[in-house]
Amino acid sequence: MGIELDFPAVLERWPNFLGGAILTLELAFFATVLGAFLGTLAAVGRRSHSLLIARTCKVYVEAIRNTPLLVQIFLVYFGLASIGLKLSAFTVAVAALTINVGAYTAEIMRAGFDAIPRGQLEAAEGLALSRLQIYWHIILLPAVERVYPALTSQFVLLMLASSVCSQISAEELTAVANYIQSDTYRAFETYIIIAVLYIFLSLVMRAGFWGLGFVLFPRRRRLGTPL
Amino acid sequence: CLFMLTVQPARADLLDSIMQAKKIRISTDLAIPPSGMMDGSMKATGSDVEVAQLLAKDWGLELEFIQTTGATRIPNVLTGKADIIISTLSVTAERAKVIDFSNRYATLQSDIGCLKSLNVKDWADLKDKTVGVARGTTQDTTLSNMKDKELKIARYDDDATEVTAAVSGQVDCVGTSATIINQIGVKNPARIFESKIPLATFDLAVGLKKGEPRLMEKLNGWIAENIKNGKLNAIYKKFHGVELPADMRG
Amino acid sequence: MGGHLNFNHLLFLGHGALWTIGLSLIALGGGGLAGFVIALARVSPLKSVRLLSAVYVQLIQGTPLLVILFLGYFGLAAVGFQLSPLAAAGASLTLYVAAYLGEIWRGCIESVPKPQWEAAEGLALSRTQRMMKVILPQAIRIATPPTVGFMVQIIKNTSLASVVGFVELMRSGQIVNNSLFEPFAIYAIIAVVYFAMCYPISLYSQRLERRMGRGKFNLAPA
Amino acid sequence: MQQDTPATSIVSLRDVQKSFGSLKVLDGVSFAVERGEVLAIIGRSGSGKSTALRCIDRFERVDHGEIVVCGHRVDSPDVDLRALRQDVGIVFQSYNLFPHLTIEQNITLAPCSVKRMALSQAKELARKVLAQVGLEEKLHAYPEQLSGGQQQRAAIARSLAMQPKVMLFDEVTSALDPELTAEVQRVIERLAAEGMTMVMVTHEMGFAKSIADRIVFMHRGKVHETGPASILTSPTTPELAQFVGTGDLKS
Amino acid sequence: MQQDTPATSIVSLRDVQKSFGSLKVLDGVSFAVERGEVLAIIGRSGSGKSTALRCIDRFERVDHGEIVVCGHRVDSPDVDLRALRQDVGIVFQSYNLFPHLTIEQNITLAPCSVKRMALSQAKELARKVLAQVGLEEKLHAYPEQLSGGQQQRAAIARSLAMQPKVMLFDEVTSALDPELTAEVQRVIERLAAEGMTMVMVTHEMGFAKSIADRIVFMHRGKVHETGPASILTSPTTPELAQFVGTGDLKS
Ligand SMILES: Nc1ncnc2c1ncn2[C@@H]1O[C@H](COP(=O)(O)OP(=O)(O)OP(=O)(O)O)[C@@H](O)[C@H]1O
Ligand SMILES: Nc1ncnc2c1ncn2[C@@H]1O[C@H](COP(=O)(O)OP(=O)(O)OP(=O)(O)O)[C@@H](O)[C@H]1O
Ligand SMILES: [Mg+2]
Ligand SMILES: [Mg+2]
Repeated sequence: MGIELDFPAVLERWPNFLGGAILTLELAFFATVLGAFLGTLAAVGRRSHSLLIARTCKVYVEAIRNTPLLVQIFLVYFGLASIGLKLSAFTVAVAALTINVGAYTAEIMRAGFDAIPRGQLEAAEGLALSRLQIYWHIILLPAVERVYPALTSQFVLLMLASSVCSQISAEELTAVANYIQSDTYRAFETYIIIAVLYIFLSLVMRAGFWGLGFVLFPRRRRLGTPL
Repeated sequence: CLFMLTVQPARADLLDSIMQAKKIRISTDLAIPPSGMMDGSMKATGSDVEVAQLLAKDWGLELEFIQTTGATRIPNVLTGKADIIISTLSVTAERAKVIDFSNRYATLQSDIGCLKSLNVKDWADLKDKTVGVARGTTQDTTLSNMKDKELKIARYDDDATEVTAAVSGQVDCVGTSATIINQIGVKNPARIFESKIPLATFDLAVGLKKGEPRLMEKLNGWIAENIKNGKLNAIYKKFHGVELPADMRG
Repeated sequence: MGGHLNFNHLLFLGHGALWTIGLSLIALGGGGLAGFVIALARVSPLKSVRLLSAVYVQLIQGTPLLVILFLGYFGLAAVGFQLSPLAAAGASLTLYVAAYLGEIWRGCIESVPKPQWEAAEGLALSRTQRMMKVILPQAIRIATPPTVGFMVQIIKNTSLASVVGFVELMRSGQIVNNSLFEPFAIYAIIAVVYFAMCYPISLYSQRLERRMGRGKFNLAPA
Repeated sequence: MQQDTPATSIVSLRDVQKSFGSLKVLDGVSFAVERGEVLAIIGRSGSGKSTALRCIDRFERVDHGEIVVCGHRVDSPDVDLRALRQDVGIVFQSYNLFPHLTIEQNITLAPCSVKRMALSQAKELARKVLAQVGLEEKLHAYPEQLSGGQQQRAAIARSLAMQPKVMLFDEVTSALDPELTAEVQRVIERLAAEGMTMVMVTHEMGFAKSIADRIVFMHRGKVHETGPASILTSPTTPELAQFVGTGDLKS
Repeated sequence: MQQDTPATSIVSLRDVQKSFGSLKVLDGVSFAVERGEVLAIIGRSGSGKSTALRCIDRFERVDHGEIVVCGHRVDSPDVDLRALRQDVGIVFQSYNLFPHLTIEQNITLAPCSVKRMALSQAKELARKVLAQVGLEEKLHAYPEQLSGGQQQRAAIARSLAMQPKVMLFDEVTSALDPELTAEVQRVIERLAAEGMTMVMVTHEMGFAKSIADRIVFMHRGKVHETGPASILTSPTTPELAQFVGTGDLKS
């Protein structure tokens, strides 16, 4: 007798899978929103005139991009506890994911900023706009539009990478899968099911970003042309 | 069932092929102290490791440890990448649907252990406290099924992460073996844990692929013999600090 | 169980680091070759080939590497292909890396300006000649920085090969921690070792980018 | 070479010097522009015309010399840049409309953000300045939907909306074909007729001749000859003679 | 509008129609080019000049009509593209030299790969065609080391090396400044003098006038007027009159 694949035995736990998938999406959502914010700040920081701010942002980006997410999560989770700060696994997971994806976002956004032609900035300066106003009105949206596909992929990758949060007791999809498979010892069925679920979730996210792009870029909606 | 798939690779009797190869491949997780771990010189040690070594010696076989993680212990034997599992497998009816278990070679007393200073006497005191467990272990399943007790459970990937969480202060209560509960204080004297509420006693058994009656028979014979001669009890005591139940002390 | 961090532990970690490097090289080699095929398939004149390769990329990019490794190792064994852990990890990483590198390289091929394609066409070069003599040499220059940048991701991602039994850097760190329980110190060491392996590569790729005068960024499976 | 910088000037440069690295681009440039005057700067490529214009709006810092624009000491390190730029409108060769905003949004952006004008009022203003350049119907179009000439006119309208005291134009027609060039020139002529003070760098001799009150001919970073538009037909220096000669050859 | 497509033509278009989406870009274009003839296509931006040229070398497929080039039925779906392109050389506005190859490699690439010429022979050829455009000394330079005019001449040399029967030029001088334009024009004049058949889209009326045997004036996707170069000075249609008139205004 070889291996029997008994999907119903595992699928009957669908509420657990559903819960895990929802938590995965929640993690991805919060980390995406906060990470986009943090990353944009860091990207702006890297172009700051203050050497201290620019350096700090660079160190942040490089430190994060060159170490594994799992190590970062452990350091945040156990590090915070060691100094007496007990946060929920969810909070820590969101924080660690945010810090992680923020670094990648910063790198992507920086490329977007660099792609804005100098003439645009001079025109804005010529109109007496302040530095902040120039970032907000002139640079941000076109930069985001230019790197939108890269951002989308990065955040989908973040969702997939959030599986390591199972290590610090966040009950996301992989955690649920591990629980079910050690409870039932039906590892194949479980892994096949979560593979399908992850692919589905990544499609959901891509669709979400597509829709968001529709709202964010009215010009593209009307003209259908990339910047 | 309609969704049931069966894949059948051609194969011979497992016992014969082990004996022919003069080598037994045992799947053991070396990251779950004190059953499987590394000593100061990074050599495998632990109660499961010594049981495996004893078995190989008795049968006159070369021993190969198949490094595994909690998640891959079972797939390793199902797909023939390992012959048997000795890796703190506790026996449950659910699991027995997928693999076969030998007779028990040890037991595992599990408790709820908490920070010594914590005033916990019964289940009611655990309300609002977070209990750390290793995900998918029998302790986890047992606690998860106590729906009426309104417990908050934090599941970690393995015992070690759970202990790390306790040592570093992420949780103040854990559900695990008495041995591990005592270890927490050793690692961090500022956080001494002690057993507060007994949870259950689980039988630990050797796991093997279904449909291997000859290997099963030989394993059971070996276990009975080594219970009688007290070797299994000695190994257990060496690592866990306590003895096996009276009927297993030989 | 217990004791303090000693030389043996460090040796063990070093051994793990070697595996990390070895796995990375395998992944890059296999994934590079397969990725090249994927990139060509993605710009193929045949619609079916383009479609098929696009589906492949979408599937792989939508699945966590952990799951790919698991199914590659145990899944194939379950249907009768017994692969050694090295072969399985190599194959899975190859599949994974190919999808990402293929996408990166497709972008590079397509970013060779359209007039270059037309100029080559106007000179009566055949499709293969156009690709080999005009487009690819230019695409390779564009592709070098992001490819080097992607190596960092490969190095970090080999940590998941522990699921098929490899004791590489991350797993060896976990094993050491599980006998010492000093997570902060040990994971800090691991972080430093990864950083030491990855940062020079990041730096090199950034330098390449700067030399090429373009602000490219690399996508990162975190 | 003349030096005339009376106190009534709206723009005045005195002995302005500017180098990029070892390259001396402006080598003691002086000229002044009166209120309502139209000044055309001409000269060979690389003679420093654009640099001179950019110095006036402080896109470049001068190394030496004095620039006063509408009372702002532009050469001083602590000039209030945003105040200066509210008084000066600048239009470049490459339009530089903001591609993600409609023409209306392009125009209302600065009045709303900088002058804190109410949006409704700004929209009213947008309609007005667009009418001035003959583009009323393009209010809700995006820049890429316009032809080059229309884009350039929209860029002029955008500057006008800030109601500047002086407008600077840097070869605003040289990216356009003859038909579109004529469009933009008509708009500038109208502004001149309405009394706007303007400084323009241009390659179109015919246009300079017809619209400029005064011509500044730059050569190797210096003001080589200056005078009324008539100097184009009767130049006094051989360099200008050669330059306008070349200009004729081109057509 | 005239329709002359005699059997001896080296290039002939008959009633060619081509749309991009709903935009009809070519609306029944017919003209023919004799061996050794130089044809200039002029017309306003967007009138379909480039599209017509690109149809001749099959960079665009026509929707309707017949195109015969050196005996190849270009409109047929199964025309031998590579054979066609060995007979036709095309040069674009944006040079499109291969940046990773030296000028010599740029030139020898096609003869070696397509015609299987020996490398030594191809190098000899490269020297010859480069001499034709006056660039012998740049054999081993990379494109980025050349000025725009030199790059364009190298691109022409690259086409010549395939010994085409007809050359197509699409505004090859419009990215160049007047000085460089003159350089390239001299090269083309020499080719014309040597009897090369050429079709060129150009904005330079003076050049068209001096070199073209025949002019095709396109307007809204149609051949609006055609005739000898003299039509530029005495146009018969008001559109052409306006077109060349505008051109005059420019100077
Ligand atoms: N930011 C800069 N850095 C270095 N050199 C510069 C810079 N800007 C301009 N230059 C150089 O200064 C010289 C004068 O430039 P400028 O743009 O003022 O000339 P111009 O008269 O406007 O010429 P054109 O008619 O070609 O626009 C040129 O040689 C140019 O290369
Ligand atoms: N690939 C394409 N897809 C859609 N529209 C196109 C395409 N190529 C050209 N067009 C449109 O076809 C029309 C004619 O284009 P064409 O390039 O032939 O004009 P032209 O006469 O060469 O103009 P110019 O002098 O500006 O080069 C234009 O309106 C252009 O926008
Ligand atoms: Mg200039
Ligand atoms: Mg054209």
